[in-house]
Amino acid sequence: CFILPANSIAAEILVAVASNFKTAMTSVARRFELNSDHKVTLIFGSTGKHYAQIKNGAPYDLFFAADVYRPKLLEEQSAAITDSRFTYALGKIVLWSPRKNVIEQDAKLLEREAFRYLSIANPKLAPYGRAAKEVLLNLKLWNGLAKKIVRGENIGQTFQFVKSGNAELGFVAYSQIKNPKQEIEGSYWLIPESLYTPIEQQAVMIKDTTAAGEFIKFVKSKAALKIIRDYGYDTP
Amino acid sequence: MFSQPDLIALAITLKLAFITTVILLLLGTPFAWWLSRTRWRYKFILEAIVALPLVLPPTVLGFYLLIMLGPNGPVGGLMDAIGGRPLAFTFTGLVIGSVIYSMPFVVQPLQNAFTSIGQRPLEVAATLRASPLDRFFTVTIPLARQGFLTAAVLGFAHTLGEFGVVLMIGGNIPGETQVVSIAIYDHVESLEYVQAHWLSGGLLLLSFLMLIAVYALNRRFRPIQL
Amino acid sequence: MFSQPDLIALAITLKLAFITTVILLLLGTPFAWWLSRTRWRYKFILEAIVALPLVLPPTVLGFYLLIMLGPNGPVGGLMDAIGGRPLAFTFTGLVIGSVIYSMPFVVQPLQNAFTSIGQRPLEVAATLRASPLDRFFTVTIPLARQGFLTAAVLGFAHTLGEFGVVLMIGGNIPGETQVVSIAIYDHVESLEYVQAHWLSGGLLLLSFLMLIAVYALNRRFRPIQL
Amino acid sequence: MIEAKFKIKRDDFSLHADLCIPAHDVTAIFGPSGCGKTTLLRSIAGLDQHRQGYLKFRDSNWQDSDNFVPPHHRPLGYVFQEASLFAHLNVRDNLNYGFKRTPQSAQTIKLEQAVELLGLEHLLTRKPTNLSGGERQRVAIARALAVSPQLLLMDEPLTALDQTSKQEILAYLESLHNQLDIPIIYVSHSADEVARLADHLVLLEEGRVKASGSIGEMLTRLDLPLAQGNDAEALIEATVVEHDEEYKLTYMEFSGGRFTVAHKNLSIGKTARLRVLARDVSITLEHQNDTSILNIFPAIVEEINEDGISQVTVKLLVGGVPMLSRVTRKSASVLGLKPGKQVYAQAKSVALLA
Amino acid sequence: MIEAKFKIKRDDFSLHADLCIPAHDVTAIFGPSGCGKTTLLRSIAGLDQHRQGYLKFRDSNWQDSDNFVPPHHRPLGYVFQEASLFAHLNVRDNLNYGFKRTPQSAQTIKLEQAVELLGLEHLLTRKPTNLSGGERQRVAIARALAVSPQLLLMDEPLTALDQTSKQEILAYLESLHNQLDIPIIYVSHSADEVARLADHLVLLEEGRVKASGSIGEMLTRLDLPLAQGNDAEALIEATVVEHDEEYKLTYMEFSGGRFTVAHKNLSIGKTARLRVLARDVSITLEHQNDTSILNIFPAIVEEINEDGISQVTVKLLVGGVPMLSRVTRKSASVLGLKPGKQVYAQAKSVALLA
Ligand SMILES: Nc1ncnc2c1ncn2[C@@H]1O[C@H](COP(=O)(O)OP(=O)(O)OP(=O)(O)O)[C@@H](O)[C@H]1O
Ligand SMILES: Nc1ncnc2c1ncn2[C@@H]1O[C@H](COP(=O)(O)OP(=O)(O)OP(=O)(O)O)[C@@H](O)[C@H]1O
Ligand SMILES: [Mg+2]
Ligand SMILES: [Mg+2]
Repeated sequence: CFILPANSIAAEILVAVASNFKTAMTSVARRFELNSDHKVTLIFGSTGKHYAQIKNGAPYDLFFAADVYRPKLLEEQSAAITDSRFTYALGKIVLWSPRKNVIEQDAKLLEREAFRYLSIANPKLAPYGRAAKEVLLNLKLWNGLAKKIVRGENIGQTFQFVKSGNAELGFVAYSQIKNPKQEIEGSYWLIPESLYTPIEQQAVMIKDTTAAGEFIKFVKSKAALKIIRDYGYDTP
Repeated sequence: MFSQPDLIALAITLKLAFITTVILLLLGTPFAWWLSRTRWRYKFILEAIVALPLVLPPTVLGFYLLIMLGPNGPVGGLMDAIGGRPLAFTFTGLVIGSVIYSMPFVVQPLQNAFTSIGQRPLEVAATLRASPLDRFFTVTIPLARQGFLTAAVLGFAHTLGEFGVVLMIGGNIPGETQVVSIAIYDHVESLEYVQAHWLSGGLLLLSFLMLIAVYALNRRFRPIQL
Repeated sequence: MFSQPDLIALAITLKLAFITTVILLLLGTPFAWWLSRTRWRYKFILEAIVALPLVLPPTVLGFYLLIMLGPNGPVGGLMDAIGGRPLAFTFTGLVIGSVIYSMPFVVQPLQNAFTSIGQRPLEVAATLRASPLDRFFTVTIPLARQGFLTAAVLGFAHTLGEFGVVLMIGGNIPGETQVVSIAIYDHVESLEYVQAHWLSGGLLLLSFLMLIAVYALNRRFRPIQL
Repeated sequence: MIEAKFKIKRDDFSLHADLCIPAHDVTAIFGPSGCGKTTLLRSIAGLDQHRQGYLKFRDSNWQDSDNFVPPHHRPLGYVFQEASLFAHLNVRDNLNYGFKRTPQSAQTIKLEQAVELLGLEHLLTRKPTNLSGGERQRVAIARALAVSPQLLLMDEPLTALDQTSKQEILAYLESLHNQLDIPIIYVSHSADEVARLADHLVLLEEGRVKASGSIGEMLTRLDLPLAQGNDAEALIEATVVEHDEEYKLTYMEFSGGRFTVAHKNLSIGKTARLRVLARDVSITLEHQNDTSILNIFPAIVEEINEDGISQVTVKLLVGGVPMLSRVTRKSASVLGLKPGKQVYAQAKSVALLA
Repeated sequence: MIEAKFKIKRDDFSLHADLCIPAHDVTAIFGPSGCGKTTLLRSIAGLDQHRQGYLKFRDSNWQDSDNFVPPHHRPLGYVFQEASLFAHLNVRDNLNYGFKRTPQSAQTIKLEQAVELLGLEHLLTRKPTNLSGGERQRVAIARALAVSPQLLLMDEPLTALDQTSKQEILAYLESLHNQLDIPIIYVSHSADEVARLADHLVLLEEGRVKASGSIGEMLTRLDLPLAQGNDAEALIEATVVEHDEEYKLTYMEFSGGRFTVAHKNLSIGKTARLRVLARDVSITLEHQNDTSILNIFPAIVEEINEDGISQVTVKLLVGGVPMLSRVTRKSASVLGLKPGKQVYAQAKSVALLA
């Protein structure tokens, strides 16, 4: 490092990030580090676990959750910096199969029930699961498909069920199949946003440090938002 | 206190642990016996392999099992070929996963117990007209009782708490593959701490009572001194 | 092939497994010895308690440990009071968690091995001037070799693959508490399957080689026949 | 006949046994520690399998190059050198283990009788760890008998027992042998036991059969170690001719004369074995009177073996039957003993083995 | 003195031992199987701790109500009834185990010598499982000796050995005892071994001391089982007076006369023990000549015990020294034996125990 900006000394920040946002965040952080002397250490995990850890003294500076609920809870419990909460990405779900020409651009396939298993994330734990459930409820398929639904604990596992072929199709995150460097594998239906409430992913500041503040500023920047969108998210 | 799904999960868990333990003992016993008696030069390779499933994180092991069991994996392909139902997301699949994962806890204590019996009691039994199988049941097993107890307790308890593998290949289907460990995990993840505490406490208490019963029963037969 | 963080995680893992195994053997040996010799009526209660950590899913166990070790928990509070650093999210915390979780795999094989030695060799050693401690090191330990091997292998391997507890109380901090099992898990979760395969394969190969070495070494000392 | 050929190689020991022993006799295996007695017994029982061997028991082939009857199909009973009781079973269950596995039709030995004669009644519910050494050994004997074996292998079965028990058990074994025609192969270091029980004797030395033959012959062969040393003895077959009820004596005749022995309840005309220890036999030139010695026979010196520095063993022929006498070299010289000389043999004590 | 008082209760056995035995002697413990011999030895070694007891060895208190010296601080050597070798160590390391733990200053017994005399040189690198029964037993003896004990406890240590080895080992033990003044407490069922080795004898029966005393006295007490039966014997102390180099004989005198025995290399004037078996002693009314029997003494009948149906045990006094003779009831009657009668005792064979 040659010249340090007058207002900041090189620091390390620990950022807890929801697992589903791993690739995007890795890219964002790497870009941030290029333009700064700060070092960003990313800690991936489930949002529920991160919440419990933060409540019990985990040394994280920032928390990028998979939903709104947990950051809000932390804020209410004064475990996070008040008013630091913001939405950093909006998740989109797709109905996906790794095989080509399986998924049509409507719900017919689901209605025909021509599959053994449909994989979704656990609606109770994962916002993507909640969204998938909403979609099925709106399509009036939830009860009919109850016996065919297998649930991953998180969206990553849901994806693996489908990817390994054990479930023929599943509701996964658009970000999981979309990668700026690769073409999308198999066939998918990007679920219309009318069928579910958007999956708002929020971040909150746990410790108010200069470096953390700079990182948040960067995440809100155009460059970062572009990266996030490249990985299949909407941005606010 | 306990919700209906929690109770169902508990029942499935007990069933899973019980069946897994039985299968583990059935498979592990002959294997451990063989390991304890063979003079094969390279048996140490097998001994090493037995311990390997332990080394991978359960979820990762589950991940590989999932791939294996899937239609493109070797096991799944086989099942397909013989017209069977795929195993992922079924109770049978859970049993297979648990068996693989808990195998070392059963094989190793049994192997030790068998080794420490030595040849003599079996030789005596042979001169008393007992066939090899007869000897095994009437001499080896009783003399290896402590080893069986350890094997069964470790196997059972480990399956109760088993989580990663089950999570991966079970699909968390209530009434079929949702076990209590996942239920507790779900409660913790979704911040339903009270339910998590109750369920954990219940599971601990139940296990504790079962273990107490097993060990107290074992105590009634005095340990065999040499 | 292997990224820098992966290699660091591997190093941490080996360090953790090694330290944990050593501590487990140090703590487990006297405890198992005591269990194998005591005539205390209620020892079966302790035997049951030893197996209990197994029953809870690791993440849940980790969750409770987290609460205990956290600044609001009893242990954390204590550490605070005596001016120590809190243990959660530190390597020391990981060691504590792993030790608790893997304890049964060490205590039970050792207890069995100690029991099956019997009194006689120790009595003989006593008449040959060996003090109790001397007897323990020169008679009990060598005769229980097989039990120590099993205990060490199960303890070590289980710590390598341990995941839930470590994830919970370690906080997955690279370079400090990110172990290889979590690294693999992360790769799988973020669909970096190639890295996951490499890391899993590497871990398996490394473990396999270590186990092979251990068992082959063990083979050189012929098993003790009775 | 029991025919056995075994070749067994170990690091610093090899057994080359080539044996042919009568199938209805008690055969004693005799030899120094480490000479291969246990190894031989184990091979006969089929416990050491992968070995070059040939074994035929009466009409059944138990082992040859392409046939191996596993131990549990050989109708034998084995008393191991160490008691080796099942640690997980109490005494009763130890005894019952083999008993239960013997078809009722093959049960020739009564378990209750064995238990009684071996004095085990009060031990039946004990665990083996709570037994004394001798008690364990007796349980092991009863357990081997409980399978009603057609061949009994016993590896030093009476070492931990006192004289009285030993005598009782030997008598019991003898009666079993006689009544049920069970051959016994008996390893022992005790000349007493061997003389008492054995008809046939096999002498092992460093894994080889040094000599094998009927006990009478073997005991008086001056070239074998048995006839040397202080325990040399002769066994003489004699016939019961009369009982003296007043003094409780029994008179027995053999070709060399008439023995007077302690009374035994044997019917007239029956033959039995008398044991005459060499050191109990003195030699006189004249027939002596007024002596407490009752057994005095004219004899001819056959051979003199100068096996000790101060003592010699004299082989006498009494009516053609060999008898040994161990006297000091001085006496031999004073009395002018030499082969062919006519003397009187005085047997101080004679044991009737029946 | 070794004073021992133990009260031990088990389900169906109790030991009430109250003993006082000379601290420089070899004491034999004699008694039927299950009478508590092993239990007594274990208590002396301190292996069964929580028991009511009192134990004093020479000047040191090993156990009383508030003091318990743990086994590893008692300077004793223990040969267990079963060899109990360390399975994880080869023979050499078994032997060295205690040896290494004995301070050099306390080493009175040479390990190499023990190894040689017990014939263990070629076994040193073997594991115990690869030894024969007798080999194991010899290793156990050597191992106990290797700690140079001040008290040696031996529980039937020679049962698995052949006569020759037995004699050699007994001679070795005797020399150790004599040279190093090591008291030995020796459990055995063998009258031979006891007579050979023991100075003092303790008779146990069902956990109680039935009698205890010097061996000479105990052996000839007609009220004890030892003087009954076929193994009755007397031990007589006599002094070497002359050697006959030509016939290799040694002459030994005692108050009753002069014994002729096989030559032993003992200096003139030394006393040693002679063993005279009751069944080897015949009685005559006249002094006889022309007999191979050299040891003939005038004697007085002291007591007659009609302990057998056909035989009686006669206690003779030869110059005031007791000697036993076992003759048939018929002979006793024909010769008119009764207390006070003058007779001649002919000892057919006499063993010099030295
Ligand atoms: N651990 C035990 N528990 C209960 N009773 C025992 C135990 N060990 C021995 N006994 C009993 O105590 C009595 C004495 O045993 P001990 O071993 O002292 O006999 P022993 O005189 O050495 O006999 P042996 O000559 O057969 O070895 C026996 O009746 C035996 O059955
Ligand atoms: N498992 C073994 N491995 C190698 N050598 C052995 C083994 N068992 C015995 N030996 C050796 O083989 C020889 C014969 O042993 P065996 O047990 O047959 O002797 P034994 O005649 O029964 O002696 P003892 O009277 O002492 O019991 C001995 O020299 C012994 O050291
Ligand atoms: Mg033997
Ligand atoms: Mg005993």
